[in-house]
Amino acid sequence: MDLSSLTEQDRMKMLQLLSEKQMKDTMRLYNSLVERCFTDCALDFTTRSLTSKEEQCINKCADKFFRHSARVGQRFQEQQVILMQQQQQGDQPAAAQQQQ
Amino acid sequence: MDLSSLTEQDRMKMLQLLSEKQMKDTMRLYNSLVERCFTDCALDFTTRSLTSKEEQCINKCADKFFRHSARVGQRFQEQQVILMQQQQQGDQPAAAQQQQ
Amino acid sequence: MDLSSLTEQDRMKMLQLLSEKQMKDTMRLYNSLVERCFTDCALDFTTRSLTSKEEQCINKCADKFFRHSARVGQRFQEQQVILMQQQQQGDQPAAAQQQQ
Amino acid sequence: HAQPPMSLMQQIAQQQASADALRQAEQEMEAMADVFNRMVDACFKKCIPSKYHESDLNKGESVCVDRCVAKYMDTHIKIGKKLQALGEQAQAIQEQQMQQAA
Amino acid sequence: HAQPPMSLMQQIAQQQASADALRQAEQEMEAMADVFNRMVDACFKKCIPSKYHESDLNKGESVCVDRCVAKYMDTHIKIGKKLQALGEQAQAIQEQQMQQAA
Amino acid sequence: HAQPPMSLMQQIAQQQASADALRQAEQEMEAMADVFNRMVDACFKKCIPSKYHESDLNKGESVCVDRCVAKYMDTHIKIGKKLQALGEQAQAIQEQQMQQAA
Repeated sequence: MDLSSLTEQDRMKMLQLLSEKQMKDTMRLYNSLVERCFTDCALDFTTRSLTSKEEQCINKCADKFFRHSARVGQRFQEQQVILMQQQQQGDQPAAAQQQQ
Repeated sequence: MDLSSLTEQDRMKMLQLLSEKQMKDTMRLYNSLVERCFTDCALDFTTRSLTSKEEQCINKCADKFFRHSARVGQRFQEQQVILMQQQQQGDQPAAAQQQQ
Repeated sequence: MDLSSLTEQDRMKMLQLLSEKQMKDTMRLYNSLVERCFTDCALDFTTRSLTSKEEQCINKCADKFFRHSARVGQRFQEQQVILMQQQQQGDQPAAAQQQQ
Repeated sequence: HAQPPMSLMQQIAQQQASADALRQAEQEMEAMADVFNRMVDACFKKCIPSKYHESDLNKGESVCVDRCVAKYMDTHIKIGKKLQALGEQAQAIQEQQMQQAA
Repeated sequence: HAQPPMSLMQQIAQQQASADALRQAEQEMEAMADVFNRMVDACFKKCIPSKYHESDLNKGESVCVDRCVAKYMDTHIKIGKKLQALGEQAQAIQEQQMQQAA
Repeated sequence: HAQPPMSLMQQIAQQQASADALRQAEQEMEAMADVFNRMVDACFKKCIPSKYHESDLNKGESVCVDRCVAKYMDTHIKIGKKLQALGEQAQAIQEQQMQQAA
């Protein structure tokens, strides 16, 4: 991202945009998490409220997803750093340095 | 939603936005309905036009989805009203009043 | 699309919008292709790099998807032309002229 | 450079019409792209086995794709007519209710 | 028609507040629509067999849909509380770190 | 406070460049988020069985997730190169056609 050409006003807008984007991402995460854990855990439609078994499943599903998502985020960032270093070293093939 | 701070002009914009949003939602519903009913009903690719059996299936699929969607909408609204009442009564746990 | 009422300035904006839309579509195609070919081809998680078998699968998957997408695009355009002609001929039922 | 009021109003109205046409064109583009993308996905699932033995579309796959697009468009049109009929029905009920209320 | 500077500032502030409220309302509308659309999809998958024997929702399907909506909302609330607790936890850690750094 | 025309042009050009950079940054953020979200989904499907026996990622799941991210990024890069080659090929054909037309 080259932001050097931004005016002061657009720099402010950028920050606002970022926070809106973050808000939206959180919403999306929230809604997709609900959909996923509901789909995997709510299996009994003979009752109107969640059974304790379903509730436990939902709790574990959400916890596991948070941890999964955080781990993917960490690995993703590490890979980004490696990729940037490779690009600075003059575009060597990405695969070569990633073995095992 | 707190819209009390809206200027007259933005109130107009809000209405336009709402109608655009509605338009977009209708488009999304339309397109997702086509995808769903096509996927579930179009099963024979030895012909180029829909067989009468496929066509019947698509009709029922669309009808059923409309009715399903309307029912979910009703229940959703009812739940929203209950949730708001609970919030006004000072944030009692949501689950407690929803049993069976 | 009726663009006759566009001002010169909005005509320019339209072109910019189109190019941004194209950019976005390319990104979406790219990302969805990666997701699809990864899901179908990466099956072995005992290694950290893609096996040669997985890599071959990914190459074929991407090629096949491009060709598929291009073919759907061609057929889609042809159908659009037929539909427009039918509309100009006074809204005859679409199915009638599409048999086999 | 003084602008008579009427001409200014016209100018504003013209700019508004232009902005509206721009937004509508934008929406139509998006709707069309959405139809296309869903069709590509649906027909890929219907016609292309996920084994990927070769890079080309083979004869069977190609024929399947052509028929799939035709059937998808047909489904699109059929459901579109259903939606339209439903919209008209809803409007008729609304008008009836407004007449009864008057 | 000369505007004193302070009033102009106020006017700008008011317009900004209005634009912010508009954006927020827009986001809330979208979030709500997203919840609804996902619920419709999830409950369709849970309750409606893809055979489509008839156009109506039959008794069993209708009861299933009602329970599905209730359970979905319950899940929504439960996970919402989890997210909130997590957010507060993250904030507490951040504040602790800032105190240690100071 | 009179602005000479050239300076005004420059100012407009600068604002345009800034708005363009803003839009581009916005698009890049969205593209990155899209990659990440799809990766999270794909690796969840590959590595996490939907039984949810415990809240933690167990050893096997953790190792799988690490490898999954590495393979996903690899796939991303490989297909990116393919797309780039295809784009260059399309451009070459276009240029060839324009030369023939001239």
